[in-house]
Formats: sequence, C-alpha cells, structure tokens
Amino acid sequence: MDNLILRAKELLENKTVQVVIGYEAGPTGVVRPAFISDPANADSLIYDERCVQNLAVYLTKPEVKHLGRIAIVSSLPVMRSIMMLISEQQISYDEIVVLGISADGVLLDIADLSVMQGYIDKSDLSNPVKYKELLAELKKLTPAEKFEYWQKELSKCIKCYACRQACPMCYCTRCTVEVNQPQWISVQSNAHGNMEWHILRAMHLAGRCISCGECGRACPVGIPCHLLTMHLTDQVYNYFKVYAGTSEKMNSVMSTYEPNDKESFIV
Amino acid sequence: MAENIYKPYLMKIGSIVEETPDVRTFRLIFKNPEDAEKFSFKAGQFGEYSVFGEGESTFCIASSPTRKEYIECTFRKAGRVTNALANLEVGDTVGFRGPYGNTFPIEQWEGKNLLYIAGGIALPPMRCVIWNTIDLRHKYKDITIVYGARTVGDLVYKQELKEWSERPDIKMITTVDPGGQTPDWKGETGFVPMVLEKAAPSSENCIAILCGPPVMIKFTMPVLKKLGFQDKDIYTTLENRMKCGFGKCGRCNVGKVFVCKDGPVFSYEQILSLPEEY
Amino acid sequence: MSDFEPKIVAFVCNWCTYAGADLTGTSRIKYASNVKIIRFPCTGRIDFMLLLKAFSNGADGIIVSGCHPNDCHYTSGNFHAKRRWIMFKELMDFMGIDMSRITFSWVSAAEGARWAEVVNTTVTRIRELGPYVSYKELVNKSVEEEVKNG
Amino acid sequence: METIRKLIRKQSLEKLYNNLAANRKVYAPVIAADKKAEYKYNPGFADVTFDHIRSTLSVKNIVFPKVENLFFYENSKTESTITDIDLDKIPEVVLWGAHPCDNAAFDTLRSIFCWDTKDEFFSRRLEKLTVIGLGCHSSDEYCFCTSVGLSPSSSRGSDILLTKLQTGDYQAEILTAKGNEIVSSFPDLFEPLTDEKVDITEVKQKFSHKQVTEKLAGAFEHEFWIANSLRCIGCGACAYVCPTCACFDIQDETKGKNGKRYRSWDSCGFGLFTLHTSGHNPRHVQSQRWRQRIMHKFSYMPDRNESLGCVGCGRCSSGCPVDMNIAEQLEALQNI
Repeated sequence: MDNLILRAKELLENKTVQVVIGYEAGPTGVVRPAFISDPANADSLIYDERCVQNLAVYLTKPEVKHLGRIAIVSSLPVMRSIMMLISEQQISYDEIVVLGISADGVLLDIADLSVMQGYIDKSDLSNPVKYKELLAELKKLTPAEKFEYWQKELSKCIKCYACRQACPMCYCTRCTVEVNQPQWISVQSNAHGNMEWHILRAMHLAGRCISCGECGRACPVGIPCHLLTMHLTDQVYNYFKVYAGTSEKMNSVMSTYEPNDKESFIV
Repeated sequence: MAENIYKPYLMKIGSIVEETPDVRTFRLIFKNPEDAEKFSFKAGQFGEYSVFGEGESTFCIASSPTRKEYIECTFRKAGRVTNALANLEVGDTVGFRGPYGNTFPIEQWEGKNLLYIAGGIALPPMRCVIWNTIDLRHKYKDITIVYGARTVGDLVYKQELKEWSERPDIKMITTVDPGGQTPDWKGETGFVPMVLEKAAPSSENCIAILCGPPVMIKFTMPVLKKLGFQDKDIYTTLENRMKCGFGKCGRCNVGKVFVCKDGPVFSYEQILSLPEEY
Repeated sequence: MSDFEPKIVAFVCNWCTYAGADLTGTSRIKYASNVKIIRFPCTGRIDFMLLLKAFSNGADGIIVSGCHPNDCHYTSGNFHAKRRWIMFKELMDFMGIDMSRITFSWVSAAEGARWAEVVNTTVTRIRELGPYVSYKELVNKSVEEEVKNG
Repeated sequence: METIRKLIRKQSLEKLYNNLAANRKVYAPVIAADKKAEYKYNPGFADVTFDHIRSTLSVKNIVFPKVENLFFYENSKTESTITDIDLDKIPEVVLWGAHPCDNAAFDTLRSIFCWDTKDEFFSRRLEKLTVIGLGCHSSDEYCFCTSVGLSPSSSRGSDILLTKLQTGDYQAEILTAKGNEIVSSFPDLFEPLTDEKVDITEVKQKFSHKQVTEKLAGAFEHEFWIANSLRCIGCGACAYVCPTCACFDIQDETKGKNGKRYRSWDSCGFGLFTLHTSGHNPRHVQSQRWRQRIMHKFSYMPDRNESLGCVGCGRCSSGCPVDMNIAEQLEALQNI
C-alpha cells in the first residue's frame, strides 16, 4: 500500500486536500477509519480485505466537511456512494479527491469524475456474491417461514439506529423516525415498532442502496438488515434495469417513472 | 405504594388568555383538592405539563407562589406538545408534574433594589418572581421592569404591563424593536440593551434579573457591566431540553450541572463557571 | 367466524376514485359497508407508512385506488405511486407479510359500478381470510412483551 | 453480612439451577445461533454457558427495561384519568452466571436512579432481583474492569458469587441475606470449602480511573474530543449495550382513547438528543456528544453520584461499528 501512502502524503503536502479519510489498524488490531491531516501520519494508512467500512458516510457530516477538502480512500461501494451523493446533490465532486482502490487492492488513478464513471461502468454492480446466496435461500422460504424468520431477527433490534448512521445514503438531518408531528413510528423498541422501522428504512433506500452491506455490519445485535435493502436493489434492477450510484446524473428510481412500469402489485 | 414520580397531577384549565397569536396563558386548577393542599412552590421553579397522548413539555410556573389557588403557565406554540396544549379549551384536562428546580433567592434580595429585564417570551419565567416580590412589596426598595418584544403584538401579559406601569411603586419601561411599533404605541422604541442604557438604572444596592433570547443577553450583559453590576448580582435562567425533571434522563446537564436540579436559576457568576453547553 | 365483519380502509385519490365512489352512491348501487374511505389529493401522496398504520390500528384489509395511468390529475402522481407499490409489494413479500390483504386498483370517476365491485370482491376475500390475526398479534405482542419485560 | 465461602459441585449447580428455575424467572446466558452469548429467561441448564466472556447486550434490562410503562391513561373529550402500574406484579428474578462487571453495574444504576429522588420502577425491580454472579475465568482484549476499580472476581452487586475452582467445581461466596436465603433453601447442595485454588483470569490494568477523572476536570475544551470523535457515526450502539448507561426518553402512545406513557432507552450520542424546539442544539456536533459520554461517566458521575459510570465490560468498544475504543481513549486522556 505504499502507493496509497505516497499519494496521500503528496496530496496533504501540496495542500490539495486538508484531510485524507482512509483506514488504519487500531491498537487492538481492529481496522477502523482514519482521518489524516498531517502528512507525517499518512504512514498509518492501510488497505486490505479487512477495510470494509463504507467511508462515504463521512462526506455529508458537517464536522468532517468543516475540515476542508477531503481525499477519500474508495473501493467500489464508496465510489458508488459518492456517485449517488453527487446525483442527490449532497456533495460536489470538487470537494473531494477520490483515492480509488480496485477490487484486488491496487490504487487507481481517478483523475476526474469521468474516470470514476468509467471504472464503475465496467464493474459488477449486482449484490456481493456472499449475500446473493443468502438472499436466494431466503426467497425459497414460504411466506409464513419468511415472516417467522424476520420476526425473530427483528425482535433483537434495540433501535440504536446504527444501521441508519452507518449508511452513506441516510444523511437526512431529521429522519422520519424522529418526526413526531405526526409520530410515524413508535419510539419504543418492540416487535411492531421494530418491524415498522426496518420497513421504513428499506423503502427509503429502495433504488438508492448501493449494496455495501454497512447497515448489517454495523448492527451490534447482528440483524441482517442489509438483506432487506439488497433484496430491493435486486428488484429495482429486475423491474427498472438500473443500479444505484452509477451516474452523477441519474434520477432516483423512486422519484421517476416509466409509463409502462409493470403493475406487479395488482393481482 | 411509594409515589410514582412520573405521575402528573390532573389539572383543569380554568381560563385561557390569548397573549399573542401564538402565545397562551393557562390558569390551571388542581382537580383533586388534596393535591392543591399539598402543593407548594417557589418563584423560579418549573414543571412538566402534559397532554395525554402527545407528551410532556417543560416550562416555568408563571404565577406567583403567593397565590395559592391555581398555577399559571405561558407557552408559545412551537412543538408537538405546545401545539396540542394550544388546541385545548377551558375545562379540559392537562397533566402537571412539579415543581422542579431551584428558586430565585428572593430572601437574599430583601432591602435591595430590583431590576427586571426581559425580552419576548422570557417574561413568563420572570413573571412569577415579579409578582412574588410585588406581593411582598414592603420588603424591597425600588422595582424597575424593562420589558421588550419584537412588536407590540408580541408583548405578553398586556393587562399586567398596564397594571404595573400604573403603579406608583414600580418603574415600568416597555419597548418594542424598531419597526415593531404601532401608531398609538406609547412606550419606547428600541432594543432592550439600548433602552436599558438610556434608562441607566443605578447598580447601587441593586439586583438585576435578566431573561431573554441569547442575542438579547449577549448585548445586555455589557450594558449591565457598564452600569456597574457585579456578576454575582445578576441572575438569569437557563433552559435545556429535558424529559424527567429530576436529574435522571441525562439531557439537560451543562457540564456536571443539571439545569433541572441546580437550575434553572443561575447567577451570572455561576454561568461564567459553566462550560458552554446551553 | 361467520359474524366476522372485516374492517377495510380505502385510500383513494380525490379526482378519480373518490368521485367514482360518489357515482356509485348516486347511481344507487349497493356495496359492502365495511369500507372506510380516506380521501387523498393523489395516489402519489399515499405513503406506505399509512398502510402500515391502518393495519396497526386494526384494519383487516386495505384498498388503494386512484386514477388510471395516464389520467392522473397531476399528470404523473399515479406513475410514481406505481413504482412505490412495486417496491412495497416486493419488500412485503420478502418479509412474509400478507399482501393479499391489500387491493390495488384504478377506478375512474366514471366507474361507479367498478368501485362497488372492487369493494365487494375485497370484502369477500378478506371475509374468507378472516381477521388479520398475525398483524394484530404483532401489535399486541408489543404490549405483552412490555408487561413481561423479558 | 459476613461473607461465607462454600463449595458447590458441578452436578449440584444443575440441581440448584433447576430448582430455582422451577418456580421463578432465571435469567441466564446461552450461546445463540451467531455464536455470541445472550441472556434468556429459564433456558435449559444444558444450554446455559459458563464460559462466555461477554453477552452482546448487558443485563441492565432486568432493572431498566428498554421500554418501561410509567402509567396508563384514558382520555375522553375533556377528562383524562390515570391508572397506575401495579409494581407488585414485578416478578422475582434470579440473574444467573453474570460476570462481576455486569453485577457491579446495578450499583451504578442505583446511583443514577436513586440519587435525590428515588425511582420506584427501578428500585422495585432491583429489590426483586437476586444475583448469582460468576467470576471470570476468561477475558479478552476489550476487558478493562481492573482499570475502573473492579476485577474478574469482584463481588460487588452479587448476592452469591460463583468462582470456578481448578478442580472444575465451584466456590460459592455468599455475600448477602438474599444469597443466604437461597443457600439455606438448598443446604444439601453446598459443602464446606476445602480447596481454594480458583480459576480466575487476569485483566491487565490499562489506566487509572482516578487519574482520568482528575484530567477530565480541566479537559472540557481540549482538542482531544474533536480529533478522537471524527470517526464516530453517532449511533446509539454503545449506550444501548452499556450496562450503566441510563439516559431515557419519555413518550406517550395512544390507541383510540387509551394510551400509556413509557420511558425507553435513549442515547446521548444521537444528534437530536438535546435539540431544543427552537432549533438550537447545545451539543450540535458529534465531538460534543462523545465528550458528554466520557465526561458523564468519568467526571460528572464521580462528582455528583459518587460512583464511576463505567464497569469496564468493554461492550461499547466491541460493539462499535467504527472501533471507538473507550479504554484506548481513556488511556490517552490520562496522559493529555
């Protein structure tokens, strides 16, 4: 990862950016995000298969934006998140420098948005393989089994909203669960309130989820809530033949339409 | 069974005064006479008012503790609970928990001049202590009230402002921000700090009680200092979001100080020692 | 089970289905009285959370209806609604929540008879399905769980 | 009461457990499908684990449930009536096999819920709780009980503390009258203690909490907070898994005429936790919220509640999606 470190140092030294967001290994060996503003500290940057967190979540945070121009270590999901955030006008490409990393861990030269576009275009955008299998298995269940499965999983939910906070697309300053006029979702964590929350979250990410799986990874009690959004990602492709985060100009699937959309819901 | 500290008293709305288009004053009467008997409070304390089904909201008791039959509260329609409160009518039930918090040290102020300075919706938390000291008028020397609001329409307690200004033993200065006056407005026109500076009350043997929006406080403090007030002779109230009212829910603390237990009344001297978390 | 009267909530748009339901009445067409109609400006305004709210407040079935595609008063509201319901159905199916309790249809202002038919078939179907026990259990379970505080 | 030490054999433990579980609620740890430990009510003894390091969630829900009803109300057009919760219905619970950190946390919670005004909901639940603790014979890198004045064999909060002996049997320290009551109900299961070689893990001390508290007194404005909280994403995971976090929200929920007021867990890490209706937020960025979390536990609580707000269980750190490691940060704070 010498290339990454060199590039980060260079960007910081010539003041192209004020901070580099990447990964470092904490003292317990756990990989975590690192915010590097001093070029001397760039040596702690790492990149390997443990670096899975979607760093794009920080791009919309006011305290991070406040630091100045950002260089961000970006695997494919991060790049797609950036694309999505640009298309939803949350960030502008000028505010950031993308330190792209290929699937096999090589530093890419992402000179501008069109290069990133090109990289995304030639990548496999469907759900990651390990989740595809899980999704396929779940789909095989009968409705009653599915209901039981999800009730059991969702009963663990404590409403800590780690799934929401970890998601780069959940950048609203006031989430629907925090709206109290009217109170859309019960504040308490119980079977019914938990289910409503996860339906709401999945629906609000339909056509926007870029399948990074962060929500499921962040969940402290291990609810596979990423499967809900990934299932919808599958379905969005199935019906509308698009993947989220593939173009800076794309309209969100749910805020656009085609007159001949299938009326699958009318039986 | 021991007391459920979260259980409110049931109160009946005795009367409603529409102070401004979005500010109302409720007079609340205990439904259970025994509760009324037990209940007592002191100037400066607050309570949790609830509409069952909407939740609780925190504001000061605006009536004087010397008037025992009822309590009054004044609130602006702002959020879920206050909007629900505003939709209630005379005779409806609300919940009330309290009193919570500390009090204005009015005993310590005896024999001194009092200068009350309030802006906008911040008069209600001060009204309690104003009436309290007026009701014990003989214990205090000069009482001066400076009250300002954005416009004439935003002045609350219009009836009482009139009553106070007519009393010979109170010096009452009312002001509205420039542009907020009506053709027949007889009070001052100008921001509270400027009006205060012009009136230049003496700081000699005087306590200043200051409540208002942060911007008013910010510009009034230098004026008070210029007039010679010491930090320990200036009092104000803090407000922070709170749920429980007794130092458990973890919301209202400013550093290690609980606004709900150690406040809401603070001297400016205390405020200066607090971290900026309010 | 024979005396079970389903509670049906209908979310309809102001311009087509609501007017259609009016026509049903003025045409003296009789239809099941189990339905409570809630009028919206447009199907595009009908949030999926409203359907969940209806179920959690005891509805056994739901009807969602508005203008036929291309007839929307606001040009495209019902097209947006279509996409929403496509995704909603997929999510509900994935979570094992019974979508046969929700009837989606398009009923225009001229289709008084069709409205009666939509309501009647829905009521018949929900009557066969019986009360929405599993959802009610879910809502009540919350209460029970709290009591138990397990 | 004076502590009494006895021996309980492995097979007697099963008898004790089954006897207890036969007529009361026993909350015991089991290994869940995801290989993590979780507490369940009355699991079969075969499923109960004695080897877990930490469960994902703490056991504070016994005394501070994630949702606690405060009262019920009924509204008519102008009237409202209130019905109290019958606190006598709170069941007796035996907490089985919880580690010293979790058990010490009950004391900490008491210092929050019962300072100044006494919270009846909490204290009644605590009264009905009997704790049969289990000293730790294993630990991991997240454990730091020794840094906050506890240890893998601390008996604080336990009524009976079991400790594995090297023979595989268990030592039972009977610490309170509640504990004694259980022991005297099953006298045959307890034997005199002969061998005292216990199997206790070692947890390295990472910092001195006294020094941290001292440092924090003057650290409110320190740049540490911003530098070390940038990666915090502002979820409530740390607070919800924490055995001593007690911040709560109060809400109403109505169906038709009837409703209830309840309190539910809340977290100081949430952006809207302190938001005023006016839009002003005293803690408007994450660094201020992170500071509040640490300050509350290590500075405000020692000052106001005479207890430390942390028992060193390490859940917040192991459960954090972005490795906000509290022990690491406290270690650093000690030296600023």
